Amino acid sequence: MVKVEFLGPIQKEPLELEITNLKQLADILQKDEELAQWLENSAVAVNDTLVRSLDFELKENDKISLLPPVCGG
Amino acid sequence: MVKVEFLGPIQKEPLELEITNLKQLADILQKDEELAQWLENSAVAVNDTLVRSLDFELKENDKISLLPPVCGG
Amino acid sequence: MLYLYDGALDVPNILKTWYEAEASSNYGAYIPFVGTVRDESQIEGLSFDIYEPILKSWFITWEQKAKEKGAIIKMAHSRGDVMLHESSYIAAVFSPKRRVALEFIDAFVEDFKASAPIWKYDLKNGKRIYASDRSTALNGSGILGVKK
Amino acid sequence: MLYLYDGALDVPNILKTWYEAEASSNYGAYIPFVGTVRDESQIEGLSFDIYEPILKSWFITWEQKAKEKGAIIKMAHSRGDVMLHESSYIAAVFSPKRRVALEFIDAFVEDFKASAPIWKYDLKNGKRIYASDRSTALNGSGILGVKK
Repeated sequence: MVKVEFLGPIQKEPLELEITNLKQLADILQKDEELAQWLENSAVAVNDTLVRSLDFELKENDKISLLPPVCGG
Repeated sequence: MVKVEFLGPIQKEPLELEITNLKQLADILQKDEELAQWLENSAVAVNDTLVRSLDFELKENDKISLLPPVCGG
Repeated sequence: MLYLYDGALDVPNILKTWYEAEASSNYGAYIPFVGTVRDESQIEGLSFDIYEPILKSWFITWEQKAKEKGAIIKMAHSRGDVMLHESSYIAAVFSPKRRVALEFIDAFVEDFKASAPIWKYDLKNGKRIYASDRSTALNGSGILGVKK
Repeated sequence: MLYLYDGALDVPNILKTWYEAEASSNYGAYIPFVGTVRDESQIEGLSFDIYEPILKSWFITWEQKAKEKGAIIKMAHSRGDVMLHESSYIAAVFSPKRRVALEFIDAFVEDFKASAPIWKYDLKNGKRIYASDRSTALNGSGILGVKK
């Protein structure tokens, strides 16, 4: 099982999912209409490291974070 | 009469000279061996405005300043 | 060092503390950048969310870049609400010589704006409204989106 | 504004005074540059001569350039002796947005180094030795020299 958390302005509770790669995550999240606006412009981190490709295998207990557009300062 | 002052590290007392242009000033100062090292790398101001050319007429009571290389900060 | 505070920053105190901490480190140049909330668009202030784990690792990579130049960096940022004319952000560089410091503060602040995992909200009529128009998608964003 | 002091600058106090003076001016970015005397070449400190009339007119032209960008500048400099790890120079810019401030502080500090009528001396064994190796001839220098 992996945990998925939604950061900043994405108003959504964390999910716990039985998946083994990010392609599966994309398939699941794309079915959630609330998330449509965020998937196109959010970055993805696995265990707090940004990943740039869906070709990424997940391990048990991985933490996945969605990071929408930022504006510090 | 004009007054000539030497700024910063140029160790020389001010001069009062009866001259009407900067070419005359150059002729006089070039005869001063102490100044040789400074004339090549000093800028000239007349009444606190930098001038870039010897073609500059002087008026009575003008103040001429020699400014050697700078290093503020 | 990275310092996070709840609410507005005490800018004079932070600038003084950092200056004094490096007073004997033999850096010739100290350049802080201070960001202050402007009165514009009828806001009452701004509010910030920070994702600390990734902010900290981003900051560590910049500390390493600074070290390669013989420089050090410090940064302070607010969490939560910061009202008009209060300050929410200070980034600073110390380096032996001025050119490194002048170039580094620019690159550091610009990458902060593009990469730091911080989300900004306008405070308007007591509500917290995501500043989507001023926000920048992180590098690599969109991989979960529908392929076109 | 331009401020000249005898001896070292009280950096925390100057940074605080300037910050507070512009606290309600609605500038989003404040960038001070602080120059500190480094321990190098066995010096005990530095010493400065300033020619104020031309420094003031130089500063006024930079105030005008700042105004054209919607920004303001402030500067403080020491006269006389400043010992190791003390500070002799602060230049600062305030502007509504960060890009103007980041670009302006760089151009302002660099032109200061090239153009401000200030002379620097090393303090060594109690003597004041002109820092000729670090000094820059002003634009237009040499017109009184022998034509070659």
